[in-house]
Amino acid sequence: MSWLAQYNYWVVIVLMMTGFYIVIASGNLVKKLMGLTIFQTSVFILYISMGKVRGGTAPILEPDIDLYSNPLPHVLILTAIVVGIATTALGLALVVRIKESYGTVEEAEIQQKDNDQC
Amino acid sequence: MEGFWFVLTSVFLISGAFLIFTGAVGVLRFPDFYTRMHASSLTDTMGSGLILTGCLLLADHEWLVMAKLVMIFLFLLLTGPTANHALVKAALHSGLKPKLGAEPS
Amino acid sequence: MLAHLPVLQVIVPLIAAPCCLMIRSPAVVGRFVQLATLATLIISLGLVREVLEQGVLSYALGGWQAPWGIEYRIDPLNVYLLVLVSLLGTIVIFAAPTSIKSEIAEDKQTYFYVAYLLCFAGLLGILATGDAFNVFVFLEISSLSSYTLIALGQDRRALWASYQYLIMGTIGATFILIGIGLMYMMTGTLNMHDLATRLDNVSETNTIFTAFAFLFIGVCLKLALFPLHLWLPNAYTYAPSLVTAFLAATATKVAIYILLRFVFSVFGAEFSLTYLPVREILLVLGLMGVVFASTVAIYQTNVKKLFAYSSVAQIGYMILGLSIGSAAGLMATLLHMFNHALMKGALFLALTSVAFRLKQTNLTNMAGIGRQMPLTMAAVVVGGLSLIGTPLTVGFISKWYLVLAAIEQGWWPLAFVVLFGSLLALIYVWRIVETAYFQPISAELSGVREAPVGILVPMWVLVLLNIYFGIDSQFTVSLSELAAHSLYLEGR
Amino acid sequence: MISATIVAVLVSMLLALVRAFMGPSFYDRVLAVNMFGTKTVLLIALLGFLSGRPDFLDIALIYALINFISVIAILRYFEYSNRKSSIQET
Amino acid sequence: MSVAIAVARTRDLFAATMLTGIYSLLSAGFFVVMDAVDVAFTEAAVGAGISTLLMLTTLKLTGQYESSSRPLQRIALVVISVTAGLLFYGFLDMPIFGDPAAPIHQHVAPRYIQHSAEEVGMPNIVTSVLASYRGYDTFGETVVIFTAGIGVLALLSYVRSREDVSQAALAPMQPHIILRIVSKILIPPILLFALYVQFHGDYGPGGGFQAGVIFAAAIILYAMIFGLDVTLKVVNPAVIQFLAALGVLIYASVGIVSLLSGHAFLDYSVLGHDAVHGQHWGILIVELGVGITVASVMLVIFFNFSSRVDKNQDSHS
Repeated sequence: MSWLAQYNYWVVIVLMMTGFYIVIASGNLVKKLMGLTIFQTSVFILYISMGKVRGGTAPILEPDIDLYSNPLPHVLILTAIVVGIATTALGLALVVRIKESYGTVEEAEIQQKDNDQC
Repeated sequence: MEGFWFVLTSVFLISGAFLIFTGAVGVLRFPDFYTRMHASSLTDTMGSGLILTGCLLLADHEWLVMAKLVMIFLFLLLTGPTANHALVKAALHSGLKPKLGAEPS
Repeated sequence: MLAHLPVLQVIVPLIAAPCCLMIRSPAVVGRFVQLATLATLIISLGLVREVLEQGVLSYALGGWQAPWGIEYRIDPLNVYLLVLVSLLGTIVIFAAPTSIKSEIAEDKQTYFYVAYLLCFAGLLGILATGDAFNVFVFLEISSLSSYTLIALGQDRRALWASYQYLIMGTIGATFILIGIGLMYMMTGTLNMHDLATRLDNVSETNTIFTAFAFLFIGVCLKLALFPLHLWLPNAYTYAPSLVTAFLAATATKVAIYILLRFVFSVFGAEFSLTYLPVREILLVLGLMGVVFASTVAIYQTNVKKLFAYSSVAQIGYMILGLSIGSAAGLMATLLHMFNHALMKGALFLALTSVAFRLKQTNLTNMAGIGRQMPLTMAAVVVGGLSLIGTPLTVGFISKWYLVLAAIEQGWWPLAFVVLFGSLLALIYVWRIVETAYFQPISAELSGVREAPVGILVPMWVLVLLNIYFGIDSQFTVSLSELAAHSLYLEGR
Repeated sequence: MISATIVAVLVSMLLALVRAFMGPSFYDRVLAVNMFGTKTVLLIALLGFLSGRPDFLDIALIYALINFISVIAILRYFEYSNRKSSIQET
Repeated sequence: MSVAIAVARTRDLFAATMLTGIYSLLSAGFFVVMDAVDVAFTEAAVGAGISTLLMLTTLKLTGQYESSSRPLQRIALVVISVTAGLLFYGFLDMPIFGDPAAPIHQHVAPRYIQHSAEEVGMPNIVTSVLASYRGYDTFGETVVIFTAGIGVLALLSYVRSREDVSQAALAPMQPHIILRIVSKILIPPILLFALYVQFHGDYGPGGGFQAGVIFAAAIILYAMIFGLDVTLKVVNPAVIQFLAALGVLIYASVGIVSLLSGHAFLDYSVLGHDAVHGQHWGILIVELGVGITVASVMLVIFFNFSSRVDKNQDSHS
């Protein structure tokens, strides 16, 4: 099996892990959400890559073309993008409220304040 | 495509590409924000104009495509300078000083 | 219209939600939501009848046949859970008009109802669908709305809990998405039934293993299985009590359903249980969940948090049933899902009424509360007995079947762990009972009266159901047996 | 010919990206992002012609739009509040 | 694609936001190369547009810099290497990239490609799959967006007292005359373009979702330059909320109509005198519903975020 041919998928792994790393390691809440966005986008790339057919073109019918890429992953990813933005918006709204009530958006400080309260 | 049109298109595209490229080099190499801005905004507008005209010639009488290209061109023509103008104004307001020639290099 | 029941089940609450936003007035919306949930409950009961008469129902959405369009596929397993979710969802919402007065600001109440309905519809959608990607979509509907619901809690820690849940939940959902993607890549289909048949050809590949692993981890995150449960206690503690009652009773059950569906129906029991060490992993995690979470629960001072940890422990029991890997074990899991929903629903509703009067649920402030709010605390006692697994309550039934299933496999130690878990449950329930009945009434409690009827009635309906199904378990047992067998056979 | 242009555009995108990484000031980054956006518009347009399906120019158009709005938004939200940090960043 | 790594490294959140924007633009470019034009369209509008905008607004509220503590770094590395290993393991067996014989292209997809023209009658296969074959998913997607709107409302909306209103919310950008004029010129064409995208989705990339975002973007642009108060006079928040609900209901009503005429939920073929015609009408209406919901939810989200900005600034000063 050719390694180079799967190039897309290796990129996906790197991106996915970068995003995932940001989500786990970062202490800043906004940054975590950015990581989440990157993580999700890498999954989109995974889906879209698998839908590609070599030599095919965009799945919009034209009379003189008969090799198209697979439209189904595109549809799924459209939905997933929407879900992604919905999550991001909600997460950011939460961050705004957290900032208002805790005065900080750093995970460590929030936990500190919670412990003080108990 | 006929020879003449081909040459014309090539000229537009290549010169556009050249402008864009020089602009980018300028943005990278120039010493301060204002000169970089100069490099970017001028070449961007002109370069994209040229490239889009080249595409217009490529479009081969597909009216919808041509109309869209013109739309993009107009849009870039309006927004590019405006955005750059706003950017410079903001930078100036915020007290970012241009580097002047008097400084030792 | 009967043929349309599968889809009506989901779209009734789904359509009712935007209507609520149009009505706006919280009082009217409250009634409207009750009507909508009641309608869903009736539909789900209708579905039970249909499934018992006709077997598996398939409904092609948009008129496109299964692998091309999206299919709703109702079999004994999901009809059983549809009843569970719509029953609990309906009962809990009847307590809403009274209880949210004290817990949610006036201008947010409409949003609460809308989010509640959306969450409800999302959960039902996950249950009803036969399409893998559709599961993801509805999972997100229910998750997003439950983040909202949790964040409506008054304590600022509710926000933090909701944020943590959002991060964990989204990672889980994305993992599920990766899993579905890989499966789709190897088979070219998204329909679960179709997947099951086509996976056989490719089940030896690495990709399918990976797909399984991602799905498994993703679902376990949602499920709050023991080491991945960190989001759950805070989320349950600081959410509005009513939301806790609803989520504790339904959301984790639906996550378990996803696990069951993928492990047994899609991948097949042979692949997942014998080929991979899933049984062993589940066994260990389930055991650890039961023991650790029960132990932690004993040390909690906030009663809501205590029961939240107890939920993690109870999830452990369900997973144990699953790990036994026989039809009897599955049946125990399913039974426990239903019964746990009943008891946790009752318990958290009781806490709702405590929170309604006391504004908080700390154990130290509840000294002597048994005399001030006798009906509420009686409900706690019955729920607690059920948690322990005393005869005549539902808890007994499911533990009985779990022990039976374990013994049938010759797993004696497992039976002992179940009993040990009951002992731990006895300790934490006793702490509450002791505080509530045998300690002198604390000063803060003077003048506290019994909770209003609006909360008491739904609460006692649940308590009575606890007792009823504990005595006459025919309905649940027969249905879960049917579901377990169909699932088990399908998996072979 | 088209491919040559595409290469040039890609290279300039890369250079813009370098500028966006380097900064040094806040405005340099915005400038680089803006430039990057314009280049992407061109790139998409050219790609459409390269693949022989130029009907996808809508995407290029929306890029231009989004790019403009982003720059305005950045300036809108950071114009006056960020005065100090942006200069000290070097 | 090293942008993502840079995002991970930089501590300046603002720079990270912009890099995320670039990252999203890049991936959209990648989607074009991969033939996914509809996806690229959406990713550009959403990833580079809306989410960058929201992040910026949030940063405005929460501050720009991240503290340097990274408590979980070790664990994170372990977790991601395990996951990466798993993925790597899984990817070893995958069908070759772009191979037309891969199973993914064999089973379900060919029907869409070969028969959607006669069954649904639209050149854009993505639209026909999205709105018809898998129309129910799209309904779910609309509901997800609606849910997000509800969530943001539940979290961020507050009742403004009268004094607040008098203090100009999101003050207009007075000094920028050029900006004001250019935007005035631009906004009508953008709105037109949104309508074009809305109704051209059958033939080219586009559709309700993208159109909704563009429509909202135009109004957001207006709000940023002329101030939130002026905008709110034009677009009343209550009306927007109503519209958000209406969009979902429009979508659902198509389903109900087909339900009542004895067909399956969302079976559009009953809407016209023959099946293909019905599909056409169905998709048109459904996309309209999606567009309305998306546009209004985006506006709801933006308005609530930016009115928070004002509220906090008021309380600070």
